Amino acid sequence: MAEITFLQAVKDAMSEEMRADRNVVLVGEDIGVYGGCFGVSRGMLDEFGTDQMLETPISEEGFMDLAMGASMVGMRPIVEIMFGDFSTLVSDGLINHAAKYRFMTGGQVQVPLVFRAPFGSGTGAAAQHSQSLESMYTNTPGLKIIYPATPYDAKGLLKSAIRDNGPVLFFENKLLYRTKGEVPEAEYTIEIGKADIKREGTDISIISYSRMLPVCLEAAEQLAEEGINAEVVDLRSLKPLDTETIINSVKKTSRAVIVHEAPKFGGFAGEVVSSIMESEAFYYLDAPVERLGGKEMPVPYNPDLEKQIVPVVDDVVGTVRKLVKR
Amino acid sequence: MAEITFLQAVKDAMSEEMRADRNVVLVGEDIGVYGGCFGVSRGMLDEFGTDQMLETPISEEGFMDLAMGASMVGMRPIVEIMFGDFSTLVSDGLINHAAKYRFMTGGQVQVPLVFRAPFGSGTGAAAQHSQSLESMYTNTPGLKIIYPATPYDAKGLLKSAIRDNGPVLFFENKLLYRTKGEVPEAEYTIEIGKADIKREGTDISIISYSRMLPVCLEAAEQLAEEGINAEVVDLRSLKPLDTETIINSVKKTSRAVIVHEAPKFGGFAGEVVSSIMESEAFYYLDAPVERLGGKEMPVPYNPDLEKQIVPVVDDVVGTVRKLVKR
Amino acid sequence: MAFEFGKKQSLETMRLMLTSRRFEEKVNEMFMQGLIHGTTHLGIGQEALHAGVSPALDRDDWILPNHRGHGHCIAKGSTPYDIMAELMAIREGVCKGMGGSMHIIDTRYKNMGSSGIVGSAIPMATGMALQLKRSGSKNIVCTMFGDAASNRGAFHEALNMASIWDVPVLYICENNLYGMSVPARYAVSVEDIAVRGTAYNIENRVIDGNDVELVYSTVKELADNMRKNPKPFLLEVKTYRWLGHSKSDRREYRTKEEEAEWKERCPIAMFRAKLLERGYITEKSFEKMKTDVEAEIEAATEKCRGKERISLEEALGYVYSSQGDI
Amino acid sequence: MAFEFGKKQSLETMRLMLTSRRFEEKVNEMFMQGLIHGTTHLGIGQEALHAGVSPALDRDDWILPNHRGHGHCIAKGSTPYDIMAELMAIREGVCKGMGGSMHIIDTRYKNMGSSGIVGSAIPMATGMALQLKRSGSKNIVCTMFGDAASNRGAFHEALNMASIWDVPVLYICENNLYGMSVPARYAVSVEDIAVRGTAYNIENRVIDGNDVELVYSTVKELADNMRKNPKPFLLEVKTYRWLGHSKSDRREYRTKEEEAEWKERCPIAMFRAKLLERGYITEKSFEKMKTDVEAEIEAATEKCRGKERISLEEALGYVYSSQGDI
Ligand SMILES: Cc1ncc(C[n+]2csc(CCOP(=O)(O)OP(=O)(O)O)c2C)c(N)n1
Ligand SMILES: Cc1ncc(C[n+]2csc(CCOP(=O)(O)OP(=O)(O)O)c2C)c(N)n1
Ligand SMILES: [Mg+2]
Ligand SMILES: [Mg+2]
Repeated sequence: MAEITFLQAVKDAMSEEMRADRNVVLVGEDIGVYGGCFGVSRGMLDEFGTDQMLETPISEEGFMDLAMGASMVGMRPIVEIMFGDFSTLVSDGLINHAAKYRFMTGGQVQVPLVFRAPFGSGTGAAAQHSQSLESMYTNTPGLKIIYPATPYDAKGLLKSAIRDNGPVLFFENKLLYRTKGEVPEAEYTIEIGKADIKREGTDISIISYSRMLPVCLEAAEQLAEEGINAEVVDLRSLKPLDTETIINSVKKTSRAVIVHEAPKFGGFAGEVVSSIMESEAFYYLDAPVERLGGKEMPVPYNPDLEKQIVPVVDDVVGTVRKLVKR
Repeated sequence: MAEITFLQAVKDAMSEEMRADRNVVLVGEDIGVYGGCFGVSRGMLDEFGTDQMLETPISEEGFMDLAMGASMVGMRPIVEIMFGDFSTLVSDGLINHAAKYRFMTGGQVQVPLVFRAPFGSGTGAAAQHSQSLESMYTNTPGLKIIYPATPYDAKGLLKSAIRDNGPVLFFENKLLYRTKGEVPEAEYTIEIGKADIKREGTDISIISYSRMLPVCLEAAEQLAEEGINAEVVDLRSLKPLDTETIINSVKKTSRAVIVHEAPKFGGFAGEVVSSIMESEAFYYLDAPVERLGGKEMPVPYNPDLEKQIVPVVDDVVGTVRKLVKR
Repeated sequence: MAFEFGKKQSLETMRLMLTSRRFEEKVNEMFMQGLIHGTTHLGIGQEALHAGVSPALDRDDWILPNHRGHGHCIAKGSTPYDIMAELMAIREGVCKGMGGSMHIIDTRYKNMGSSGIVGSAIPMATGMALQLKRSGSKNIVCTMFGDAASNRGAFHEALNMASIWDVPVLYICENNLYGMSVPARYAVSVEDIAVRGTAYNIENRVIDGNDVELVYSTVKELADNMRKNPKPFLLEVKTYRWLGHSKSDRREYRTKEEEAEWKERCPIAMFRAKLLERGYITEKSFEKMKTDVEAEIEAATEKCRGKERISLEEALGYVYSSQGDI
Repeated sequence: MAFEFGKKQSLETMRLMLTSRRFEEKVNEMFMQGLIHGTTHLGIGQEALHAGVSPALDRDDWILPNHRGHGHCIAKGSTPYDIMAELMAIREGVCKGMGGSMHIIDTRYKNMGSSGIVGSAIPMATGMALQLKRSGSKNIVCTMFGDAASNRGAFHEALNMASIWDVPVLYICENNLYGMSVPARYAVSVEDIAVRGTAYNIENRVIDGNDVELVYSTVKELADNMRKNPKPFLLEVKTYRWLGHSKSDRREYRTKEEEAEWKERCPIAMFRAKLLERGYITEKSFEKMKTDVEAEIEAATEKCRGKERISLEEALGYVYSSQGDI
């Protein structure tokens, strides 16, 4: 096992799949010589050339629809959108086209397309370059949605996404790019739709994904010192959602808190809360399930405030303490 | 009080506000001579002329951004998008611009803009003309979102939306357009963010909005015959959400079901479930809160299937029976 | 001198035009009788395009007509029954009854159909052609769209990409003078939409869209050049739709005189006159052809009676991708 | 013969160019020292635009520069302190520290700033100009955007609407040959972006963007015409940005030779030579002006020290609209 960064894991997953299949094509802005806005594709142009590296004009809606069209006749595009915030510009391609064409055509076509985008706050990029927009897509039948938190998961899940014959959204948190983790040299994939218990525990289920996972793991360590043994569930995929793992964890711990970066109101946590409420786990609850999410505001440029709008370790610790006391 | 249609109520609200303020301008496709795709603005061109009736090319993204720009310097545009499904094309204008500009500018500007769109299935218009896309917007701080169910609410809320100094999304269900209801001749408005109890009851809270409201009311009548006295809560506004009314109702009935047309997974019901879970109402629950939503599929053209994918009276009745038995 | 069909092709072409005309008349009748639900956009008056475009292409060239495309679909290979069955939402429809009038997609005949999002098929077609090119195919893609669609940003983004990447895609703008109720002379800032090609360094031309021989010979010339020397072309064809935009259009936005003028230029009547003059048909043989076509359409319609529709379970199977090779 | 500034205006213009240059140098230094967070896009090399555009407009004409707009903001009236304070995210910043470098909006000086969504300010500017026109104002709107932005669909949709409605908006395309790392010669399908105006029947012109007197006199001429005869105009100015696209750009996509050539054409040096020749300045007076400007920028920067930032509570107050007249 080698230690690589999250960024490297994403790059390796793409490179391996592009080597294996010439029809896997990376599509996006400044992905070539520049190597991508965050450097994810640095050096890939040399290996794959312009045939598999399609550098686009600033035409997000257009190249998403273009890739979607190409995907119906043999291409397996990986569409990189420079910032997740700009997914607004491709939401039509994803929601009205990629997600629906197989269905609308009675199964005549498939849309093997991957959407990739960095997202999240914490870089001082302000309101239009820092959002976590999963809720724009989680209510769309036909889409699969992945939010990996570790290099291992990122690589295995991205490879599965590329091999999937349908549209898959893959969101990469900017602050995770430089984080490191063990990744086997040997080829592997991870099934989309399976959560992972990143820390076993008995007293409460802290359920999270992407950048909030390390926050929750650190909170769990602090709680352990107080004798609270938290289980940390990494959803990894939001859609399909692994309700079985969630339910079993909550049945074991009888308490739960869901943590994400997106604003709390209307955020994905509501779906997780409901999945618990609708399952037998509800009858095991010793306390109401809580949600921790971003503050109800756009991401401010002011760095003091930017730090305050997303859940931090203390928030998780405090909430868990309160719930466990109940 | 006169009986008018939902469509007339929307038209009257716009006309009254346009008469009162020349800067209130209706912007959209085929709104002039044609009177709008669903006939909402029929005849308005004669009264208001092209100065207040801006008929646009098929350029949704462009005219939303255009209206947003105009709204910062004095216009109070009502942007009609022909089908709610096309809101994908204006999601950038709504999410990245309208919702954020007041905040990003430190309060220098306001964006008094109303987005209006017909939405929903049941007309045989198939996958790209039948969606209920509220979840694209409910997680966006800065936006207010209204889903009226009656002519009275539609008129009062739309007038408030037009007078609001911020961006407001107003969704009109196509199947409600021809429904009738009492509307006072006298001027009135309804505060955004206030739910309305459309039927008092004691045994369960059926929480819904827009087109699902009449379905829930009919279900309540049937349940009454079985001796189940259901309370029907009409949210009217999704954002801000009137959690107080929800909580008080559930504390009274100790049971709840949330019903909407959008697909269940990732739908807005999750937010309502969570608001109950996080309140004292949780301790009053005698049964888990349930959600009824659309099936996990795009809207099919096949009319037999189209009928089956949204909750119907029997679904509500059945779910309530099950919960009350508990 | 102008291109002329030989006798055999003349008769085939005429039959195709009559089939398109009769098919649309029948669909219109059935709508009036409530035998077809939803909505539809009829191409009566544009038959010279239907019979002139697809027959000029190779069997394996792709087409993407717009929402007014029944005639194109028949011309590319689908039978009237295949399409009528789709409108009747039965299993034997091209999209198993899941797509409907706006989405007649038949991949057997390399017809990727239209998107209900006006203009979005333009970048999709561009992507398909790009993939065909990189996979070494000599086939091209031809997409038809209206005058109003040329105002969509998707048009701009797609044509720019097609130009910089030399994509073999033939853009045919069917300028029928109106987008729904909005006159092109109002909504489109240029007289000839073809000139928009100059903004992308794309060759372009304007022709009479009601002269089937001109349409056919032009498309053939352009398609053949494109095979030898792959690059996009923008062809504008001037034509007129006789009926309303869709059902429930009172056509108040145009004059009876204008309609009469264009009916004078009926593509079928004009071609008929030529064929009589050339002695390829007689009044009698023409009437015979018409009754044969009518009988064919009637038979196709009859055949739909009592046919089964797919089940919810089967439909659910098309929401997400199927795995394995595609 | 070519337009020439008189002495007074020559000195003012030079000072403005030096201020813009020095301001950007200072911002760059501070970034390197980690004194400013987030990212920024510097306009060094484009000072002829900064000093040539806004001064040629009326005080109440609006501007919307793009993300590379510090110099334009200063030229329109904001002081270096106003902007530096924003970059330092303190309360006294133009946007109270909520916007940051990409969003320098200062409505006191009729500067609506840039959108972080490249190209989206184009339709916004168009809407502002439309509202100014309908409210009887004689003022116009001028928006600047890059070569790459002209590939956005928003550009297409906006220019078409501006043309059909005779909107008094001056579109200035700052063609600095690159969009981030992507050369315009690759991504933009035409040599001169100005020709895109013909696709909308919009008059257009290409000029040297490094000749401040030419830029000024051209903008003045166009703006004055536009007041008399309201309609849009597309002006392309050829220029070059000396530094990377943003911090952390290695500029591998262009040659040192190219950079050197353009530095030969430094707008400040060229103008300086003219003024020396005309005897408006001496080596000495020029150096004096430079040191004065440096001192001014230093002072502005100093002034930011230890200034307070707004609180979370205050920020929350800007998320939703405030009511009452605006
Ligand atoms: C993006 C989008 N906007 C609006 C509509 C509604 N609509 C459907 S067809 C149409 C008119 C299209 O006109 P044109 O492109 O000229 O094609 P035509 O109908 O004349 O063949 C409109 C406005 C739509 N389907 N998609
Ligand atoms: C819609 C969108 N796509 C991509 C980006 C990322 N981005 C910011 S600036 C830029 C390049 C813009 O180039 P140009 O328009 O020529 O302006 P310049 O930076 O050269 O002044 C890109 C790709 C963005 N902010 N918005
Ligand atoms: Mg048309
Ligand atoms: Mg540029």
